[in-house]
Amino acid sequence: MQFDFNEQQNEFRQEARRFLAAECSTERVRKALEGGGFDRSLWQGVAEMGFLGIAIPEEHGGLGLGYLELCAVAEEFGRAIAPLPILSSVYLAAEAIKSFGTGEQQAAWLPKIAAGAAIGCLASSEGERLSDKSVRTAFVNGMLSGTKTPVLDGDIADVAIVLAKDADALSLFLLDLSQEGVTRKTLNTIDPTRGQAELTFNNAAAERLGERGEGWASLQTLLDRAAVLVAFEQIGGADRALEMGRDYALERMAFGRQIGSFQAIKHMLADMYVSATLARSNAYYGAWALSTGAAELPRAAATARVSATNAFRHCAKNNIQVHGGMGFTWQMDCHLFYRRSNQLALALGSLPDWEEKLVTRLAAVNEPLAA
Amino acid sequence: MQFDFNEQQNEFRQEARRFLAAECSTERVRKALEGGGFDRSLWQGVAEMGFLGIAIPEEHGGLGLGYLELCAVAEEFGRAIAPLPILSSVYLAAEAIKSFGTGEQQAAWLPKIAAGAAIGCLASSEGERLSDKSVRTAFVNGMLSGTKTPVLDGDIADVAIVLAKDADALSLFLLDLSQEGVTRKTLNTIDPTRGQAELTFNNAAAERLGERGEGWASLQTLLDRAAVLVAFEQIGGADRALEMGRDYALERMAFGRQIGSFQAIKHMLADMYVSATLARSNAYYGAWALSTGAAELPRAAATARVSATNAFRHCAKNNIQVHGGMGFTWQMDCHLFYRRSNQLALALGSLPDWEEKLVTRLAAVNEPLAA
Amino acid sequence: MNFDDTPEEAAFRAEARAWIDANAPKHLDSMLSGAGHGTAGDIADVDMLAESKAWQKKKYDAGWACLHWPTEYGGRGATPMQRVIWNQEEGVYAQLSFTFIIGQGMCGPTVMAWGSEQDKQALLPPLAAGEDIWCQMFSEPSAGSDLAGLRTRAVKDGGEWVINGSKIWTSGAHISQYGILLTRTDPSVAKHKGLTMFWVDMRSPGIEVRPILQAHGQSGFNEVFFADLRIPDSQRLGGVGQGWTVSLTTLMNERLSIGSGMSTGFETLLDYAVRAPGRDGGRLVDDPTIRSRLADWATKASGLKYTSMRALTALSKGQEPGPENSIGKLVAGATSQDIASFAIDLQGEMGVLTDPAQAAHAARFQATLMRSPATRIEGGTDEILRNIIAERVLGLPGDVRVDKDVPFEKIPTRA
Amino acid sequence: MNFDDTPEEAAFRAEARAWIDANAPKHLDSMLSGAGHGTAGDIADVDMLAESKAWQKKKYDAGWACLHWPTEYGGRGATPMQRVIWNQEEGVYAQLSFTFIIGQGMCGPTVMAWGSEQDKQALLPPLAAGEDIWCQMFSEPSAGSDLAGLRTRAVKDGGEWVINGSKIWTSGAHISQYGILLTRTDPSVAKHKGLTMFWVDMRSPGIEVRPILQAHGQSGFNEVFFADLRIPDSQRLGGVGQGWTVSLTTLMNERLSIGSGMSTGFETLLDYAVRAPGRDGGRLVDDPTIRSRLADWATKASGLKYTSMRALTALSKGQEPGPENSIGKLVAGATSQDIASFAIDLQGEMGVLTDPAQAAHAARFQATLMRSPATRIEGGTDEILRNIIAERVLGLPGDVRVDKDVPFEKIPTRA
Repeated sequence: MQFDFNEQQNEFRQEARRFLAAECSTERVRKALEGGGFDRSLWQGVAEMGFLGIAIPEEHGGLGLGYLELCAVAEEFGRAIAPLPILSSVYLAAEAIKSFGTGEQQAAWLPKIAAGAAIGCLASSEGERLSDKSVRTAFVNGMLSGTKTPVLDGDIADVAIVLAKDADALSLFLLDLSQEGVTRKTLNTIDPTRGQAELTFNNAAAERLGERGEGWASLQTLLDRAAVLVAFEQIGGADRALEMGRDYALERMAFGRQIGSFQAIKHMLADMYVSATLARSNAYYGAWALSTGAAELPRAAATARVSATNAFRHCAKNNIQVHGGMGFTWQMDCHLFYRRSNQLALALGSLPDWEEKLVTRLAAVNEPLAA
Repeated sequence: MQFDFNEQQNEFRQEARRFLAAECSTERVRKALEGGGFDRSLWQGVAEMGFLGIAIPEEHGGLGLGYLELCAVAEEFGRAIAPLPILSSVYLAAEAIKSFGTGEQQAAWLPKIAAGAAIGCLASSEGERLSDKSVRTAFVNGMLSGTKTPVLDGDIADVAIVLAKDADALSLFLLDLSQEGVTRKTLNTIDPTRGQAELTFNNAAAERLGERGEGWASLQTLLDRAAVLVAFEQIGGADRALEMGRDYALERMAFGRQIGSFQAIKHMLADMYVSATLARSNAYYGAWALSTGAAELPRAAATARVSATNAFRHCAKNNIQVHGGMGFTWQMDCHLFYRRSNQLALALGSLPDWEEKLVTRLAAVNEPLAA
Repeated sequence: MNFDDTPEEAAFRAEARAWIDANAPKHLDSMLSGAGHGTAGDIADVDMLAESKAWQKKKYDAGWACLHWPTEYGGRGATPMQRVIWNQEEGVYAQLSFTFIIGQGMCGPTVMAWGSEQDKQALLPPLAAGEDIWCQMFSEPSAGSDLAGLRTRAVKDGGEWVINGSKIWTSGAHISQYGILLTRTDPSVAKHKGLTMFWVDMRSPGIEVRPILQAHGQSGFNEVFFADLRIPDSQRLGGVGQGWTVSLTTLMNERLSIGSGMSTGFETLLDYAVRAPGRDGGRLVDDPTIRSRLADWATKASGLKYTSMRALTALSKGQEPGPENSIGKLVAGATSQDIASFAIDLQGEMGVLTDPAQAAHAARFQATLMRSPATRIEGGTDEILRNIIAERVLGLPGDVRVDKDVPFEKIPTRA
Repeated sequence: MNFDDTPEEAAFRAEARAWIDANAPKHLDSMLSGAGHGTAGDIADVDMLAESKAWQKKKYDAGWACLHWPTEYGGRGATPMQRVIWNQEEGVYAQLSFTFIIGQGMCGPTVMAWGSEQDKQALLPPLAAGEDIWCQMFSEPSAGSDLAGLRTRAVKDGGEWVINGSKIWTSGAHISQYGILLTRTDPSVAKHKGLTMFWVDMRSPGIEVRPILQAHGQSGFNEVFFADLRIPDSQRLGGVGQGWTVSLTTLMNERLSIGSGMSTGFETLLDYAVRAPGRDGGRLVDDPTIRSRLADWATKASGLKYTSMRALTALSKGQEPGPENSIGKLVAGATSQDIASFAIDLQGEMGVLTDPAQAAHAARFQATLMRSPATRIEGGTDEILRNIIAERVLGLPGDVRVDKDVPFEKIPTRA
């Protein structure tokens, strides 16, 4: 049994951690928060480290490594709450193009994404909880028309993976956002370090990505894979929030003692550790399924997603509580994690949807013996 | 504003408390638990105090007082975790006969119930969560046939209020359990101080109670009223469990200090106090609605029910935790409250049903302005 | 058991209602009705301070300000129950009193209990009239829950005190004319024993007020810095070294006013759930997956509402509401955060948006999500409130105190 | 990342599997598969003690007993990973080892670490063979979480010790031949310093064992009373006054064995939910009202499972599993209680029934409901476990100790 990252993967993770510690301090995150816009130079630095192309084949400019390396690095991006479109561009767009794209489509976009020269995004939501019945954006004669909102990183993306009606079916499409038929409106969000936009397509040229009619199924596959990667961002964030709380509880004195000596605080932190640990173990399960292409992936992904969403929220929320009044100031970093925990909880579809997926998938496996 | 019991009602409560403290100690409750069977002499004592006929009109042998007096006394029965069929006989059967019965039916049964000479019960459940579609027991030519299970206090009751099919509708029926067509099977239960039975009717003579076809609606009314009364039993039990925990936390020493000086224990007890207090306030709301015949009763009853069920369970469960290993011994009384908290949570239909009723009723009141 | 007024209460209510109906600033109605969800919203268009002062002055002139204060200081000498009735009748316009709450609710009573007659005559009527705004300067960066650990020093210099140090979480300091200030005058005795209280003119030299930007991007609070601020000894409230006792007068009033009527947000959630569409075309409230949580929160909201009715009943009988009121904030704080989190999940990916024009239900839940962490901290953290309930209501022992009877300057400040 | 055996592990697994397949008491299969839900159930028909001893002896004779013990004391000298593999392969038959867990898992290692060579030779092989059953006598009525507060006195009398006092929660004392006993030999020094450990023949005069009836109506534990029990000094384990250190050997093993693989009950709930009918004719699992809670518990169950996989991976690399394992019991205890409560609610009024023949799903949830409060207490309460995690994993300070460095006899025993 080797239910852990191996030495090489851990070394890769360390490299990411060192890089992000040096280049992506919370001061830099704050710049994005405080209206500094997209940090393109940081993005270029990340690209130069090869982090954007970890799971992209070498022939398309990536490192050609596996998902475990990507998971390890995702954890570090989560820990650093990096203000970067890695979720959209790497976990979603690159994966979509790699999995469903033609050789031509891959050659056109993957090298650019790996190099950080193009940013991808997923445009699926249309303003309500998504279902395969509710999609209104339509593909007619090579053109897409409709409105997608919110689109994570849609404010800065160069290319979008779009879910749209394809006559009587749903397909995925690849759409270059630099064309005229595209209008973008930036939206205010609880986590401005990862932008949101409304994208309107008015007869915008698009090409099918993958088979016609496979859009919904492909999207689910894509979301499952991304859920594992995001779970790693979430456990990275949860761990850091826990550490911040722990450190503050050791340092802050009240009533002549460290506040960490009060059981109310100790036990709050212990419970944070418990949820972060369970989430980590579930994320590893997801990583195993993702990296081995196991049939358990749908179940493992939903498990990792629900667990990590709850854990990051729990840790980020209680980290503020441990900090007391200071924890709610702008100057302390606690709120950056609180914001991100909620942003990640809503990306890829929110908790109720994933709870439903999880139970449906568990119930399918556990067929009644007596039926 | 007088959102409280008045002096006279409180005096009545005190009388019940004094009586039960003297006559219904936990030693006496244990007798029932340990197979001593129904404590008929205690029941007779309760009847002589008039407690069984509080809300029964004087003309039928009761005290002719109001529901507030009954609520106050119910709280004391809950506090004493009395091993008596008061829920079945007083809150359900007497109420059913009083509300829906003919003058003749009332004259036949109410005096006996008030005097403790007859015990009533409600036979509605047929082994699954009850719905108006699932009833199989049927009334044909003046005779009832079918099986009701579990029936609280069905092992000792003399008369049953039965929900049954009445051709294409549902009605309530009054059935004398002393007749031949009735078979009883005693069932094992988590709280043996309040017995459960399976009652089988094989062409047992019964008479309609109330209008034909009103069975389901009448049952709901009956359950709403009983829910308020049971909520008072629950808050009485919750309060006593909280007091037991508090007293133990003050008395028990560990690490050279009272265990109540540890925040883990202090805060657990504080949370118990919070849930018990919210439940009490909700129960008062229910009492107000019940006693004034307010249109809010369905909502108030469901609120009281859900709140009190959660509070009693919470307090009974954590009372054991405060007591540590001692709390799980047979000799300590903690488990009596744990058992009763679960028994009362399941009587009248369990939490999911009441949660559904509560939300449905709230949603009906809060109609959208914009619709 | 009833919710009815006594005849006297009914008469008072009728009088209050009639006066409010005739005098209230009704042009603010729609704005005031929409507010209160943690966002400034469209309030930005109105000069709230001017409107607040105007309404307060009007009330003062007609004898409706600071109802429970004695008439000689600008109040009405009303009973606690009359004050409650007034608050009920004032309704949305009560939001115009927020600016004065700390002054009238906490500072005023402290001055009234501990100030000289001359000070009371001079300071209280303008406070009641809304001409002066007051702030309360107690908390410090290193003294929050452990308030008595404060370090702002006051040193006697002839007939004056010289103050150095800083305060934090001072609501309204930037618009205040006066404040009450708790200082340490003797670090060589046990922490609670070396404190002294003063009232201060906020326009004095040596005071600097800086707003604190909070996590949700707004600044409701300030830091206040004192550099050789000089206060005459006549502005002392209570004896030297008696500051802790004096501060209890203030804090008892704070706990009361913060705790009362705090919302769980359940009503907002229910309102949303009956208006918003569910996944299958019906109403959101009919979605069975949300039933259990709605029910749980319904009982919490209802439980708090009827707990306050019970407290009012006790009040009307002349009893004092106990520290049980702490449960209001404890329950409402955590519940409102849970509800906000749940509600944004129901909005799916749209839940991340915060612009009232774009987000569901005017972004109320997003605003609450971002504001609610503070609710669980300010005016007593959840942990302090549980201690209060455990100790004052249930009679459980206090935490073990390692700083008890230790001279303040000997208490460790670093681990 | 994989779940695969190394070639060596695979070979060991194959050998174990083959031996078990050839030798296991398969006539017990159906009974053992149905057990484990807190009820004795139909186990009553079988002489479990005899069956347990027979299976243990068989394993011993073939070299499969106490795998991690040295061969000279009746073990196999196996690696920790081989022990894990054995446990996986033993499957339901592992239930037959419950009787020996305390002896082999806790008492044996203590004797091995602290006993004389002569004692080890004499005592350990019969324990490994299942001929002797051992019990552990530490807890006392007034010393539970605060174990070092125990008061059972041992007084030296020549070459013997005279013991008076009592122990509680002694699992298996009524069927034990031996036990280890922690006593106080010096009440005039600080509590942890005055303790001494012994091993005891349970058939000695002066020992009385009384079963404790527990809240769920069963007696898994005993009280043990000592009246002038005499033990030769040669039965001392470790030095006089060294008892606390000796006990840590025992307790480290306890925490491990109780924590590992404890069930949340989620699998049972899922099994129930896919078999039981829902309200609208479908399966219960398709009832949308239960989705969210099922999902939450699913992640807890899964999280514990994969946490133990991570611990096994660490074990296979030669690392020691840390106190992180405390989370297993902490999570499983509370979760199993919540799940049981939820499941009986789903059964409506029938949920109150406890007879496996009458109640749904063979009354498993009712049994768990009644048993689970003990799970949250025994072997470390939830509160102690949170302290352990906070202190040993996160490095937070211990609770303030008022009994530290105080002579034991001066520590207050009444409020």
